[in-house]
Amino acid sequence: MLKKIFTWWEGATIGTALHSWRNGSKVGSDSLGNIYYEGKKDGRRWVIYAGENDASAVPPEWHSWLHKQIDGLPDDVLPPVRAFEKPGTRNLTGTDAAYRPSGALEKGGQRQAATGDYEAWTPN
Amino acid sequence: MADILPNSLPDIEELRARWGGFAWSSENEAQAKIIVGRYPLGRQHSALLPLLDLAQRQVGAETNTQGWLPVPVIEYVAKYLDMPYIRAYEVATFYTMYNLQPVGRHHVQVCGTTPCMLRGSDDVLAACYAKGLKKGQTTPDGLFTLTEVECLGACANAPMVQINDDNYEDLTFESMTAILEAMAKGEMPKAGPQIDRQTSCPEGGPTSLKEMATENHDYRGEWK
Amino acid sequence: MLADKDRIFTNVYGFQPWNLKAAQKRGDWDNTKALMALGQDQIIEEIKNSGLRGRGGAGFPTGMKWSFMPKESKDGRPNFLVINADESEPGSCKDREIIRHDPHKLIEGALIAGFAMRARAAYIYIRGEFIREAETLFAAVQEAYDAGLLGKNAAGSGYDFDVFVHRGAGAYICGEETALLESLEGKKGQPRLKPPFPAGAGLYGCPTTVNNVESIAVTPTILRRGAAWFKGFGRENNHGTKLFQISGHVNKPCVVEEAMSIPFRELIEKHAGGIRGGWDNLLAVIPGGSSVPLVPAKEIMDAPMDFDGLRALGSGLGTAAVIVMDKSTDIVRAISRISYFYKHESCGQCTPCREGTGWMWRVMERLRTGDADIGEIDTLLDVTKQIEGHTICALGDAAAWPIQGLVRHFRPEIERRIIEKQGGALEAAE
Amino acid sequence: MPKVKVDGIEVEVPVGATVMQACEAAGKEIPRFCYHERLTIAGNCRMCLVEVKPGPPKPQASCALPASDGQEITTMSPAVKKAREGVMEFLLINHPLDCPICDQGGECDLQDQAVAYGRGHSRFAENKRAVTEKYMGPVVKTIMTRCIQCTRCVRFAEEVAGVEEIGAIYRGENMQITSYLEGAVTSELSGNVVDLCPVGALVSKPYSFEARPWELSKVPGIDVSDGVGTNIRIDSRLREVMRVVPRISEEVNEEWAHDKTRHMVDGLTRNRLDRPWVRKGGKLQAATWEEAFDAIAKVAKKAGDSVAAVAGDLVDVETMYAAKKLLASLGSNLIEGRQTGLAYDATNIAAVNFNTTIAGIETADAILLVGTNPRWEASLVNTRIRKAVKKGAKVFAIGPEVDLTYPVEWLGNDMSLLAKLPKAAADAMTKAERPAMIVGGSALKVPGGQAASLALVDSLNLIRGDWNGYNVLHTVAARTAGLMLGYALAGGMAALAEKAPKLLFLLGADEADLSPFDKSFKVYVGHHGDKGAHGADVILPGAAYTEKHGIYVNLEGRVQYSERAIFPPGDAREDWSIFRALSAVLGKPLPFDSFGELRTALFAEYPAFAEAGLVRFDWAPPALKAEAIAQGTEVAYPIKDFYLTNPIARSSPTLRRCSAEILHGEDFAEAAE
Repeated sequence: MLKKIFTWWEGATIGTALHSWRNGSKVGSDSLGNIYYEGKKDGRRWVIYAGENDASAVPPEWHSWLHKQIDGLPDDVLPPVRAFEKPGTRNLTGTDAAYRPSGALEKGGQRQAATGDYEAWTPN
Repeated sequence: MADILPNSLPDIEELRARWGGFAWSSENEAQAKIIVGRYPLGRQHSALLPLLDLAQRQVGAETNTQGWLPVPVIEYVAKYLDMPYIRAYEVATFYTMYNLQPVGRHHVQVCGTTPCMLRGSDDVLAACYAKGLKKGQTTPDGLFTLTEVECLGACANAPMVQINDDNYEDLTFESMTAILEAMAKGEMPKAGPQIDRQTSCPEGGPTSLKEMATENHDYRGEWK
Repeated sequence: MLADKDRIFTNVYGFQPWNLKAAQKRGDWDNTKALMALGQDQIIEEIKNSGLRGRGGAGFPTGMKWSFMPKESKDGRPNFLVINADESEPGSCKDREIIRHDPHKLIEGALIAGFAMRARAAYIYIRGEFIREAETLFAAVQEAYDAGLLGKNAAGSGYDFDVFVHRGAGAYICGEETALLESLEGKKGQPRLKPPFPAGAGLYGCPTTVNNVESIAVTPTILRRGAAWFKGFGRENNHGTKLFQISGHVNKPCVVEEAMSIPFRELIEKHAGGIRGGWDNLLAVIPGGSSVPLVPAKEIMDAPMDFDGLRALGSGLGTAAVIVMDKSTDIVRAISRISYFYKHESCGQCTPCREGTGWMWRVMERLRTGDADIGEIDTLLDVTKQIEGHTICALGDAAAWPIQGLVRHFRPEIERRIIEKQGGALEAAE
Repeated sequence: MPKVKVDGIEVEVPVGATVMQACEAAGKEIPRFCYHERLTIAGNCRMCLVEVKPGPPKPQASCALPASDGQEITTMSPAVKKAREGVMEFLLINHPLDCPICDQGGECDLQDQAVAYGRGHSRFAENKRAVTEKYMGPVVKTIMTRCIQCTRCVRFAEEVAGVEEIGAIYRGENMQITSYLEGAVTSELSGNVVDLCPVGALVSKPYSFEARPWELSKVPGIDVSDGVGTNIRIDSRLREVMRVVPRISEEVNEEWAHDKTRHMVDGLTRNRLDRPWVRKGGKLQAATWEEAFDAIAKVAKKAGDSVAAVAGDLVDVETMYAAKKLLASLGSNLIEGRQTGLAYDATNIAAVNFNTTIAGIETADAILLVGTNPRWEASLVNTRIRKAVKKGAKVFAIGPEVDLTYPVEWLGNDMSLLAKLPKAAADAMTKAERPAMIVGGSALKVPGGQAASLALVDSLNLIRGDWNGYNVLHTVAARTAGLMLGYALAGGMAALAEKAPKLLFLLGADEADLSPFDKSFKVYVGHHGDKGAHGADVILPGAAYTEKHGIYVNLEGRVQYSERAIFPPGDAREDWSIFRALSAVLGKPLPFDSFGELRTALFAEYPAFAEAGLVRFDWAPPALKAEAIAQGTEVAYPIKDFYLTNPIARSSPTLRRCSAEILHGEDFAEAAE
């Protein structure tokens, strides 16, 4: 709880939590623990994040629901998950897990010869 | 240029093997001299057009077709006139009467421009198609090559077709069919209008200059 | 109707032989020396007075054209006369008749005209497809040489003059005077930039005049009978006689010599046996060869056939190649075919014509089948305007005008096809 | 001097100027594609339409219309704007608009003018025309669908290059530009069509898909592939020179460059010397600079003043100066630059200079070539001679017959003709107003050749007023500067060999025959591993011409400055600094610590180098003993392979292919891409 007080911007603020309790009805949650609400009267849809407020943490099927691309809940209306579909990941830019090309210093990789390099002469 | 644009360069090796030894026949040699002599000294390039035509005819005579211009022949003419090959090649590709592909024994050139179209060049073409000719192609027996050409300047006798060096005029589906059949048999039908008509005179007899039909009338006596 | 005695080309139908003997009997080469004795300036003056306008299509006064030639050579360059027998304009077939049936009129004219403009030689550029005609011309020139009418001391006049025949090889554009000169020099027939004009630097860089076959062939007769005689035909500014070539939907297509300014109806009735299916069946007429705009039936019927009369109808006399179309004609196809002709004959040198003729033809083909939008008619019209006047030679204009004429007079027909194709009746589109 | 009004601005233009030039004089920009200052006027693109009064009521092509007095020209009217938009639309309807993958993108006339004068959208709903690619040789890549048929390339090939191998075939919308039967264009100037092409139809083959113009750093430089000193722009990205294009220089190269100039650069990344090497036990071993210097110092100590230097063909003034100074400090003046063994008298530089000047040869009206093939030895001098011929000059030549692209009267391959010129030639030269004689290296090599040619100066009266018609055609970039710095021993290389120097510096000298110097300890200072490096005992890696600031003097004595575009690779250093460092190791430090100080010292000693431009050499030919030349003395031209004359060129795959394909007839023609 102490953490909640000092990092009040994560998850829902008190006002939002109150609003969610009063006007929203919880419709489901995803594998990351984000909880989805729908307005009781106006039909608005929102999410309370588990942890950091990061829109990219919403997996694609719930993204569709949030943006009213689908009417029903993802589990009900979307086709079953195929074997080749990977689970969604959040945007990793700025984190240690961010993508870096093989030659990047962080990867410690050897860089390929770039333009400007040359073939040196050897006597043999 | 011929309306048949070659899709790609011809097989040069093969052409050189066949035509690399091209040279004027003795009578064409004389003819070429006469042609070059028509132009001022140092202006022999002017003779390019007639000489390419002459060469094409010689190729035709050698292959028993209407002739075409293989690259080595164009080069021969260019060398004869002392000009760069590319200039002769440009000219050969520019003008429609130079065939850049081999043609058949008879080159059937159907005029399809508006004046002929109005008077039934579609029927003339249909007659050709019915005989198995295809535009831009030579029949498998090597007898006919069909080309649709632009106005050949015989509009008062439309529709018309030029086969080899002769014009066949005032055609119908039937008369065109008859001409093709005659040629297939090896005959050369009478050139000119295929109906009862004197050249470009109105059908059924002249509306003017009637005296000329019977005698070489001298009108000077009637001048005042 | 023009009286037979006033016709210049008496053997136009070839009932009689073309050879020198027969031609002389008809009056050609009759004391040519005396005509030349008039003197060079006098001949030009006489041609000017006769009101002869160039018969090749543009109608530039012939005498004036000759007078542009330098009277004496300052730098040793000779003058040349070039005769344009590259008759390729769809509808035109008059020079062919002159060459194959009356070649000596042309050759005599060449001598006189060449003498008048102080030319050393004349080149007759005959289109390559006129194979038999060229054979006749070669033979006729040879006859004239053999009879001493050409060459040294031509026709006993004391003037040395040569006539050479040059065969083309199939290119409409070589009818344009500078393209003709290029072709005559053994190059591709691509028109030159003007200035310099041929009278300053033409064939081989020498002063040159390019004249149509008919303009040259009429000169001996004009000189024999006097300028006043020639001027006696036709309306002011449109004098003389003219070979009309009537093709298309008439009962009896023909080539005939008539006085200038003859009304269209008279020309057709007298010589061509009337319109196929009667005058009510007339749809439109292209009065001067493919490069002039068409004229709808009711405007042309009683119009005078001359330069100014047809210009007043938004068209032109051109080569007096009259292409008649009756109501059975697919008028859009007829013009589209002309567009194809220009696409085929564009030399490819300058941008608007090279790119524009193909564009116009493709749009015309879609208009023919109705496979287009109404708005494309205006686009097409705009494209013709973008070509017109922006090219090196007049082929661009010639390609643009027929389409402009079609849209001007037959727009509803084009629109009808489009609407029908789109599956709508006329009302539905409103 | 006609006076015309352009958009209300009155300008006066020279007689014979065109309306376009008048508009430019008035500061108006006229769009154009086919027009080019150095080619004949074609007038076919129709982009330069303007309204001219008096005249027909339609726009006129300004490039072809002569300006005449009293014309009123309108360049901005709605009619003109509409005409340009129309022409632009026509140009674009069949243009692929593949700018994102086009090498011309970013430096394309069509792009620029479409933005400035186009309508911004197309109404063309038909299919676009596609044209197959044409093979044009190893340096020109074609994408003919992009061609707008301006015919600049056709005119260039015919008029400037003198090789009529490019033409436009077919007609109307089928018109296509092609080389004859899609063969390689056999001109050493073929690369210029890439610059001339206003669109991306003709692009550089080696440079294709390499770089975008906006990525390149552009530096003005001087070409070293021959003695002309072509002004170039070196375009580099990061550490690599991507391409070289000519700069405009009316006095030198106009705006042309030959293919060696352009495509030598891909040799710059190959065969590079990037570290010092020292020969140990007969084998070259990689070494550090200290080891290399120590090895030299050891020899130098014993050598004393038995030190010599041979300058190569590509070196700059600074390198030669630094080397000369180092040798002087060791007490030697054994310096020589004529590697191939020429030994003409160079005491008076005017007597071995191209005195008529490159631009001046254009005005000559009779030219005698003596033992020279200018087409290969100085291609851009050859184009000037060609221009002179077009203006009516007559050309005679002594030497083996070659195709020089213009008519030449060959007098025979016999140097004894110098003493008894055929009368026709002699008369033509003496009667000419501006006669010029061009003497090549192969003639100077003949004993007595120099004396015999100098003797003709008087007998043919080549020097009259301010006209000096005596010319020596040097074939290498370093020659004139070398002569000015004294890199010319009496007796040449043979004399140097006689001295048997114990220590021999080779300043990029790769053409010299090293066999007489077997006993010498050879130090090669240069940038490419070629003949010189292979025979060296120590190799010190230097900088190529794109990697250092440098002064070059071309064959007419024109001082030109070249700038550095990139840095030398690896451990290589600029050559002058190598000598400076070595001098310190040898205990005789040179009196300059920086490049600036070097130049200050150089300019103080040789003021001629201080200013860019033509150096005036006083005409004082040496009195040479006339030596009879035996009848039938034949010569061979010094350049055996135009494309492979120097180590950089020999390392270039492009030029190797040019040589194989164009000169040796190997077949590389590839199927249309």
